[in-house]
Amino acid sequence: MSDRTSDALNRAPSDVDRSNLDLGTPDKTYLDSNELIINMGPQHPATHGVLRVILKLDGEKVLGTECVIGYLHRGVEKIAENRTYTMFNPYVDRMDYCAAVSNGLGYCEAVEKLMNVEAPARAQYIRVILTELQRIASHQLWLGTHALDIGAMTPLFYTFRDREEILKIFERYCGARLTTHAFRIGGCQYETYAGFEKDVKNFLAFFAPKIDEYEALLTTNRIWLERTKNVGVISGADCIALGVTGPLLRASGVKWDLRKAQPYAAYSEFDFEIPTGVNGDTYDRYMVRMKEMRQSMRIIEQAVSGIPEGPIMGKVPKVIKPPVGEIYHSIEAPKGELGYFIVSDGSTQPYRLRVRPPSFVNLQALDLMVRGLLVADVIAVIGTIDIVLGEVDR
Amino acid sequence: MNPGMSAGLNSAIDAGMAPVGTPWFFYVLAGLAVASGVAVITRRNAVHSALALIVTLLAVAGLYLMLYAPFVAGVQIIVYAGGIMVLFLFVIMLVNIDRSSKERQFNRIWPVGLLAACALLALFVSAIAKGKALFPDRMMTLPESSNTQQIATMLYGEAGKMGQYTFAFEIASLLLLVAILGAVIMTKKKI
Amino acid sequence: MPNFIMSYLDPKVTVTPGSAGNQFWALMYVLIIFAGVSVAVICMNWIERKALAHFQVRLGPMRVGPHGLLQPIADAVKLMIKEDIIPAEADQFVFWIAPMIGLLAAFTVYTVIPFGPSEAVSDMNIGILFMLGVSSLGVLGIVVSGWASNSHYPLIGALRSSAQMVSYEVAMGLAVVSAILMTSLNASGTGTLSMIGIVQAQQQQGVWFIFKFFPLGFIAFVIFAIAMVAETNRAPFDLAEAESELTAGYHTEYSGLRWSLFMLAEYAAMIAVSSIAVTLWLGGWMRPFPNLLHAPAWDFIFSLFPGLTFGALAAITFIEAARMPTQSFFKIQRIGLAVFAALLGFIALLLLVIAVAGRSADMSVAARFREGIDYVYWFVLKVAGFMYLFIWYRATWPRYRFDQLMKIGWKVMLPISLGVLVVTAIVGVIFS
Amino acid sequence: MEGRAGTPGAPRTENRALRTMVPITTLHYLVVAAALFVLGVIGVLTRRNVVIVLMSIELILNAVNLNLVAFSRMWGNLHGQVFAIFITVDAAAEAAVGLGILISFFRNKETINVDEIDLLKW
Repeated sequence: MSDRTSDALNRAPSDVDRSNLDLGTPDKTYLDSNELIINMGPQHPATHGVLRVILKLDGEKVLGTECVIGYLHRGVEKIAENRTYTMFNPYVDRMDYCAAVSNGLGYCEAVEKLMNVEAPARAQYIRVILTELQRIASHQLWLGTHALDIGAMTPLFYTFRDREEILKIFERYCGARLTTHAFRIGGCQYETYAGFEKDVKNFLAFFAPKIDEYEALLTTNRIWLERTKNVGVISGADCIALGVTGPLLRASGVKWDLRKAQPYAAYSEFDFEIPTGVNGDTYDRYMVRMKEMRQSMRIIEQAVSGIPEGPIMGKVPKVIKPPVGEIYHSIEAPKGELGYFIVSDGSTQPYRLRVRPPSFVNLQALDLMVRGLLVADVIAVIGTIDIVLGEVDR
Repeated sequence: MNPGMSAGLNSAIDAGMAPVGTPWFFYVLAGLAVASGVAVITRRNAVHSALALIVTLLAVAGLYLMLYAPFVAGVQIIVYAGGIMVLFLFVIMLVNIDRSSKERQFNRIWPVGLLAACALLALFVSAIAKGKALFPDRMMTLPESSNTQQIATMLYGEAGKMGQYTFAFEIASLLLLVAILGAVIMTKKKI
Repeated sequence: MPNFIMSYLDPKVTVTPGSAGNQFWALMYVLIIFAGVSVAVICMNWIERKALAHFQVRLGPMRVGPHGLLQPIADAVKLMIKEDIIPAEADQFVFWIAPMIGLLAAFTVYTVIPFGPSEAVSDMNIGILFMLGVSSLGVLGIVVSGWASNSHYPLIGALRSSAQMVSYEVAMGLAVVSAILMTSLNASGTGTLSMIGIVQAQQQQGVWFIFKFFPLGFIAFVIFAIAMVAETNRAPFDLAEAESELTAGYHTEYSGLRWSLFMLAEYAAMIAVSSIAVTLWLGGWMRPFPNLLHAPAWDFIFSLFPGLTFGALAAITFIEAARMPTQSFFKIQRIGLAVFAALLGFIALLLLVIAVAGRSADMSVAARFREGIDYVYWFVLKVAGFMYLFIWYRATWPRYRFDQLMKIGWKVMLPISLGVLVVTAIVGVIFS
Repeated sequence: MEGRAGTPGAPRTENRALRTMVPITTLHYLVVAAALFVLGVIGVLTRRNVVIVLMSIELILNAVNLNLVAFSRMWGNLHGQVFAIFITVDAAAEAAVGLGILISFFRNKETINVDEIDLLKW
């Protein structure tokens, strides 16, 4: 409790000192200030993990927020400095555990760029297919938990049932569902299993009507509109100023997607659009992510039908010793721009490895978006920023 | 008393009032009302006295039913117990003044207050004792089933003719409007 | 048999036990209704979990008894065994009395609800007024429970849900007034507050009030339907126990049997409020098209419905019993389900026999019995429809924010219900 | 214990128990109303907590209501009951305004004791 209100409360009123009350002016501070500072988290059902938000409230309205993070800090970047490049690969999956495949892709491509090695075409196609599948899975997880926070229980079960299909494909391909460690520096470790293309095609056919189910349930739902329209509005300029990327940026009208702006892997060979929103509120972010899922399905379709033959591993020495130098390479992860800055001193272990996680940067926008809203909206906004604490704290 | 089944019964009971149900209902309700009335003014904690007041209100509503006034009993339950008491409990909780229950509850001059109240009670008792003869013992019949309709005709009049209390009823609604505005203006921080 | 038992049984008496001054049968009706509502709450508990599950592509309770049929009983026993924690320096007495007030308010409404022209505990001539009054007492239970738990969040949760209930009570009251207005559009020009009177008015006017002056009755009904969902803190308005905001609202600190009292009160209030909606707008115990198709043949056909419904239920249960896996450990469950199916089949048979026996026009006991069953059946069928709506809302709707909820309560529902009231009055004067 | 109402017209000889108990007359209700009134007055005069004072005033108004309805029953017309409804309306208005004053006062002075309210202007 702020000191002023707390000591006023526990002093017995009969001996309220009247000194500051010269009879003329009533003590204004009592009249309008009943600011309340409450703590949301770190164990709060709606903060997607161990985020602690300190809210300064005036009654129900939020005056300001302050995010306290670090509860999940494991020092991944320091560990990287005494691991060889290949040994560090699995660590990358543990950062954004909802989109492990994208993390792996980002890391492998950064190291390949450092060693200016090119993954073969077939490996690049496999990488695109798996990354886009991971994007759909991550958006599904976002939709389920976001809708649950706002009160709609049913989408959670629909999205998790469909996400199961994607995880089955991952499991058949690389043995793991969540922390997949699917890629290696220079290409892919495993050749695609026998029914890979058929499974992916079956998934596309299975998922097309399902996404219409989500839309039918929420897009025209009166209460969903009421809870998301004009909530947590952020303008394009503010996004750019704060470095916000991904669906948040695109929902505010800025058409910036690394898959088109700085094409990596085989993205330049597929045609797909970049959905953007107009007024950057929670509803636009919801629509942008739903459209992104549809675009990902288009990419997967083109990639699966056009997958070339050939080796899946480039010419990479057994022991990876990239030349001295530094590199910054970023990809479009489901939450935004995921960047790797690697400084190599020629040894087998990176001198410094810095990760630019999208959730960490996007979380800065929380305070700007939430100011003036109500407590119930803070939960909706945290849901729409789609943060994963593993990536925020590293 | 069931007017439907035996309308003639009323005339059979000449002396005294035939209250609804048996007479001991009256003693139970009256005792309950007075007991919880005492609890209202003696409890230290504001919420306890609010609950006691609710019990009093419901007991008095029961007495109204015995006095063939079902509509007034219904209004009492809705307006008093359902409305005003919720208001009281809201204020007690919003302003969380239970902290003040630790101080002295009665002001220093409570004996004087008590004395004045006893004088008043003596006055009442003497008035009732002397005036016992004034009250006629015959009770006119009051059909319970059409009570609401009759009150309605008195309030709103019927078939074009203005009722006796229609004008007063409009002023009462005006009074409520003034009260609402007053309460809102006083409690809102920033108008 | 002593006089006061038999005096009410002969068919000539067509008045509810309360107004017939027959305390014994009034007590009997109270017990029947209390048992009926408790069974309904148990079934509602099971149906809600299963229906919600099937909405959400999952199976719901399957483990306790065949298809989870014993799950409500298991819950009840669990809640009884669970430790009943009272928070430190909470106000013992007030903490104990709060669920009682809620339960009292939820159940006293049933004395007024008419399951049939004479199947109600008592026919008060201020029926609706009594109902509105007692349902407003339910708010007190919630406010006091929030305060007694002596901790921050339940207090805010209690204040919020009581503010919500108080504001939607206003809209509900006005919607009820427009329905009562319709009862007065008969020759004598005076309506009635008594619930049985209202249904009889619908019978005389030959139209359910939901269809009277078509858009008006329907709008008033919709307002009541929305207000009643808000009144019982359910589905889109269940802000008090919004997990994502205030842990569990006013009953956070309650546990064990005391908490189950709150749940019982909530379900009882749901059933009570929907039966009031049925009485006021959907013609209470009247079977569909009573005036249109009132030939004895139609009566007979409609009187077969109870038997057929129970027969269908028995058939479904029997098929499920047959389809259950045949391993040894499922044997008990199969037998249990088969016995349950047999029980339902027996009830169906009994109802059919009564329907057939009661066909004779004279006022024999069977005919009176059949009429009673028909009234209760149609009433309960309509209330069950509302119950399913409650579950459907819970599965599909997200939750309103508190200020939106209050905005709708005061700025949308109140003006519309006032408007409907005025227009109904004008139309009523013009037409009658 | 039903008996009485169910036997139309027959002289009530067999309910011996009821005959001895004095039938309830208006005086009984006046006594109860007087008791409630006095309790309300005691509450107003002796309690320091403003909310309890307001509740005592509600008690007083209830006592008045009871009297009115009792007289309405005695004279057999409904004027008393209509007036009781007017008093209930007034009680609601008075409670709303009273509590409004209490809240705005509590927000200024953090106290709701009747003795502390001794400034004409806060």
